[in-house]
Amino acid sequence: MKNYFRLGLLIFLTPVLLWLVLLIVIPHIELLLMSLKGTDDYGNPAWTFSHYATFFNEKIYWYTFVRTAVYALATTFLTFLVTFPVAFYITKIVSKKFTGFLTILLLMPFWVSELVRVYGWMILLRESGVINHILISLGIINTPIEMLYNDVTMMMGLVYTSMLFMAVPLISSLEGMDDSLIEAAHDLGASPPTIFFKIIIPYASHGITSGAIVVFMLALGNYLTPTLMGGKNSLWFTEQIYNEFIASFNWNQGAAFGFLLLLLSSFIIWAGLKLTRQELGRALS
Amino acid sequence: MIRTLPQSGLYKIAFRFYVVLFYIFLFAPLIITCLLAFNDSSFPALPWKGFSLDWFLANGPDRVGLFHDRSNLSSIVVSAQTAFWVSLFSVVVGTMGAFLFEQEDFPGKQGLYFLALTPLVIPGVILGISILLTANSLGIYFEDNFGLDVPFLRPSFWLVVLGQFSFITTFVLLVVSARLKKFDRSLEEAALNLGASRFEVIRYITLPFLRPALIGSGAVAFLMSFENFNTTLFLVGSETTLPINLYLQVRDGSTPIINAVSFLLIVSTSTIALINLLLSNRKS
Amino acid sequence: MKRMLAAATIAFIGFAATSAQSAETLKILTWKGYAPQELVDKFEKETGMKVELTYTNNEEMIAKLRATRGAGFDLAQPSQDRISSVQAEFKIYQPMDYSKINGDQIIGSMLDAVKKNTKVGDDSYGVPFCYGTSGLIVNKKLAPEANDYTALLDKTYEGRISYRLKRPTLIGLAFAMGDDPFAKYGDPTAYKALMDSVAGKMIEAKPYVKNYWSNGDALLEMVRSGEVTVAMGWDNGGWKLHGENPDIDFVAPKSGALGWIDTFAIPAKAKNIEGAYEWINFMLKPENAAVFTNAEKYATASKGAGEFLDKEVAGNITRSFTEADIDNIKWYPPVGADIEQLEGKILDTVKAAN
Amino acid sequence: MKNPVLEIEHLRKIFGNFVAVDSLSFDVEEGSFFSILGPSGCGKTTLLRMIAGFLSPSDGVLRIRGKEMNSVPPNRRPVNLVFQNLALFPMMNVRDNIAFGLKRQKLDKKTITFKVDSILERVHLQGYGSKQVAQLSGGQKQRIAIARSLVLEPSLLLLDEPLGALDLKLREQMKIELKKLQSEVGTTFMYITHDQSEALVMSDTVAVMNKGRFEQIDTPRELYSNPATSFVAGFVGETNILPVKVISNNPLKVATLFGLELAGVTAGETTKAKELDLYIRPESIMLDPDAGLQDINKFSLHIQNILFDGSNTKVLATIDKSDTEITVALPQSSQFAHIKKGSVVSAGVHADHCRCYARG
Repeated sequence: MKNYFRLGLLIFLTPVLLWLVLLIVIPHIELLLMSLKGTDDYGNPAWTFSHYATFFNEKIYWYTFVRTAVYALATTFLTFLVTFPVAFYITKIVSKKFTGFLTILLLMPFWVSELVRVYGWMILLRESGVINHILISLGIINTPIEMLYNDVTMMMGLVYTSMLFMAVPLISSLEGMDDSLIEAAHDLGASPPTIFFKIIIPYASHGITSGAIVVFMLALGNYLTPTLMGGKNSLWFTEQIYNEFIASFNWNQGAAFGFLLLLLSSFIIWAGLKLTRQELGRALS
Repeated sequence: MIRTLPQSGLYKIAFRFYVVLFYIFLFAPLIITCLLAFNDSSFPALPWKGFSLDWFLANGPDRVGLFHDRSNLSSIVVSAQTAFWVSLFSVVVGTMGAFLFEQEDFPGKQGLYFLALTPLVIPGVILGISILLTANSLGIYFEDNFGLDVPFLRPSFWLVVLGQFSFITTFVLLVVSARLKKFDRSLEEAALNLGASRFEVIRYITLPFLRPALIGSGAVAFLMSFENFNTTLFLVGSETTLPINLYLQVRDGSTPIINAVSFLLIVSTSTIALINLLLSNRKS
Repeated sequence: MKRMLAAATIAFIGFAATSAQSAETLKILTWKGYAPQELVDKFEKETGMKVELTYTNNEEMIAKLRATRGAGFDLAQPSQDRISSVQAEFKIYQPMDYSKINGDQIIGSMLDAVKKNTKVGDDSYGVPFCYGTSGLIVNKKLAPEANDYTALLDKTYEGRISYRLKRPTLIGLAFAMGDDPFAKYGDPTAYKALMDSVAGKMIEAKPYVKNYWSNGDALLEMVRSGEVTVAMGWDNGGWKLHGENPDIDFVAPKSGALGWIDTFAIPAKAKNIEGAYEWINFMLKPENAAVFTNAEKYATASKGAGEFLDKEVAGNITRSFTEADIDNIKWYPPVGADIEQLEGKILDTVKAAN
Repeated sequence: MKNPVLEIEHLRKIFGNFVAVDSLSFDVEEGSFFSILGPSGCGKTTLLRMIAGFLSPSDGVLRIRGKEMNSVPPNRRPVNLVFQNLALFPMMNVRDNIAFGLKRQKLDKKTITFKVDSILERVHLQGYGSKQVAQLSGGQKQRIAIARSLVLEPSLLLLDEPLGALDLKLREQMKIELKKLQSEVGTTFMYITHDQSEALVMSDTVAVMNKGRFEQIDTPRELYSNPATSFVAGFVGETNILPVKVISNNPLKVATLFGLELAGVTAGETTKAKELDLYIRPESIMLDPDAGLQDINKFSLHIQNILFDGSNTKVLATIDKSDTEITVALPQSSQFAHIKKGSVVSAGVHADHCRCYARG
């Protein structure tokens, strides 16, 4: 009887362990080890913190690091601001007939690769792009304006790319909310802002957190959007890592950067969960 | 405030206006990308120079349409193969994980579950490089010590599959677990009680119950893999996947052939989405 | 039944997918444009091999081969100055067997130079394929005065400047400042001081830059559409645009165009080595090399290609280069890994600066 | 006892510190309708799951038809279980649900079809084979769940409060149907419930379970009229409980807290305690008793409230002038039609119906 069920456990446990140990745990240990490997003064292999020291000594690296973190947080917040009204509209305002249709419509663009979406924006925004063409032919402007390659555009691109991952948890948590809660609050004399801040936001907090985590991760780890839409100032930390690996052939330095990025993302998510008093397991499921 | 409560006219109009703007924002880049695939011009830009199918059909020498562009066509095939294997593996292992965490009990379960969720909060780039580094170290180790050259321990098709599998499995795990949570364990006991073996219980009771989740998560896994860029970037060998190939082209400068590829992607994925919608509507 | 059919279909797709690669293929890691479709078709018809191209640049080529430890590709095309130090450290190429190369079709002096520059130990690793220079691509109507790298820092062309945030820009600007960076390769400290001052200038002039281009066609499109009037780029790009719009042309900078030679090198674990040699010899055949040069405007290392060239292509050099300009070309010497790391950091600083 | 189907010896189940089933030993007779009655948490479901094989006992032996079952997995045991929530497979239609177990036995198609059809007929659901489970009513689901188990011809059919989810009317009806079905098919039923009326109505034998132990195993009649312990007396049927003091033994005479003296009998374990609990069933209290009756305790009742419920009507009344309230059954004959709130009625109860148990 006992063995009978232990066998089942073994069958389920083995592939899961293989997956997690071989593809998650060991690679990250290797990443850490790689970041600590270097050469001593005589050119022999040695353990060293020099790659981390480089990070802290060179202003430009931690500048990019902080910049990336701040922009990713800002992206998360902006994404929430942009998508919340839509999620609210879809679940609570528009007639129920259209809810499904609007939701599908909302999801559709995200079935298409991020690259195609960014490319679409590039066609629209570039100096010889569609928007400039239209503005000129309407006579609104005389000379084309470069709308691509700056931070604002890059942020917009990041928001655009990650909207879905905010919208879906928001919609599902608002959908689960009974309209009568709002009706009751209204009946008890609450003003719309009170209803919003005391009833709706707390109710949706679970969805907001899980959306925020995913969006933040996607923004922080994004490579395409900052590289293609960002301008001459917009060095993103992932690009920095890529450069270390590809352009400078310095895998050890790149590994150190990678590990720092991992620490950063873990820390911010941990702090976010602590602040909102949630758990990772619950927030993600 | 909501549909059952009285709303002021301005509130309604402002809200509707915002939502319309939002959807325009959402679709503008896609629509323009599709339209310009048919522009009879060598650049993906206005002005409109007339309708043309060149970017699909032309066969050189000035313009090479998508259907004659070997590099794009073969990268589509590579992406589809990658996505096929990734979704297959991740659905199998993710489902096993769901069973493990929902139905079994063992010491350290909480910790392992936490570990299984972490791929979601590891940036894809990091996942890619850490797997690359490990594969590289292992590869060198095997080579130096045994003179073995293990093909999948270097950037290659199978390393891409492994890299994508490593985090897509977590998505499958979550989707299947959510469905499995709703599963009434007494159905299993009933089947056991009626004489089914544990394997038969899974085969006839649990898996049929999970089927919508398996199909759904499989489809999502396929798309996630098909679209993945960040993790793949570091692991790709000589078989380039579509997103990487497109990236190289967009970075190198763009011809409307990218619009043509995008058009195909957009049309085929929305068709699948629509079919899916219709099917699920008919069922309910 | 239905289910079995579905399962069979899936299995078939999966297996068809993985086994379709069996025909003899030649996998080439190269630059965009280095293998025109016309020549690929011709080669495939002659040999029955299937050619697979992966487009890349110097840095990614090295990184990729390093990660695969020289496997996955049968042929690579790095620049000659980027071979020896990489080979010494990572051993990603195999020695070139020059007896299999038809040396008669290659310009002798160039072959010797490449052999010398790609030598590690007793072996050499490269065969020259084409050469060219980096300099300025200028819209002469809009920027008639631009004739040296310093134009890239000039406020006159505010918002109309583009260059690559890569080492050629640093080196070109260093020459324009009257220094000789190549002479300082051996002295990293002095080299760093020089490059720091170059970076300082670049950061100062950063507001005038429209963007940093990352690959050829994107730049050409911006120059073509008038979004950019002064850019640092390859000579062939300028000549291509000259064919479309006579106002645009390649300009050899006063302080010297930067000369590069791209080569063929065979990765350490190439599978189809015979195919790789066949491709090298095929591409350097005068009539084939001419097809390449006519299409892409790069100068070829093939000796007899001249007679097959279009007149207008042949005229490019004389239009852009005076005798003095040609003598003034600064050819890249082999570069060490330490220098590249140092440059990488400086380029990051420029990119991140406000 | 003729052939016991199920024999249990010293069966124990311990969860951590909690003893769920405490050294039970009993047999279940072939072909009988055996019920286990007890409050929730008494261990009856644990016992059932051990018999079905979903839990393994901490100690003791479990035999079915003489074969030890301790190491037999649930899918090999000749017992079938009707689940509390029925556990019909929603992904299959009625026929596939019933055929599920038969298919596991690798029977040929013809036999399966035949068996499924005949069991459907037996539960009066001919022609329902192709229906989806969701299309059935509560009672129909019930019957399908039982049919699904019965079709396997188990040695023992376990039923885990299967009527719990039904509404009152249907439950009454199903009780009778189940009883009939059992006597028709002759399979041994082991029925678990916390509802005494289900147990009493259907069973041949009822075991009353409390805190992991059986308090009494007996026929329903004996259980009701001769409860062996105060727990059984209190749990089975309705009863009035009065704390009393012993005045004299042999014959027993006791006094209530408000001073009424009553003649009674001791029941359950003998005790020397001076303070006992007196149990009187509502229907043993006679209103206006005949003066000629012997061994009658007499008192007066002050009617406080009438709880009309047809044949089951009761009154709430205080005894004599005290505050102690008791329930008295009120037969619906015209004889007592005059009784109203506030009336005072004389009443009596036979000494044999005043059962005194040690205070528990």
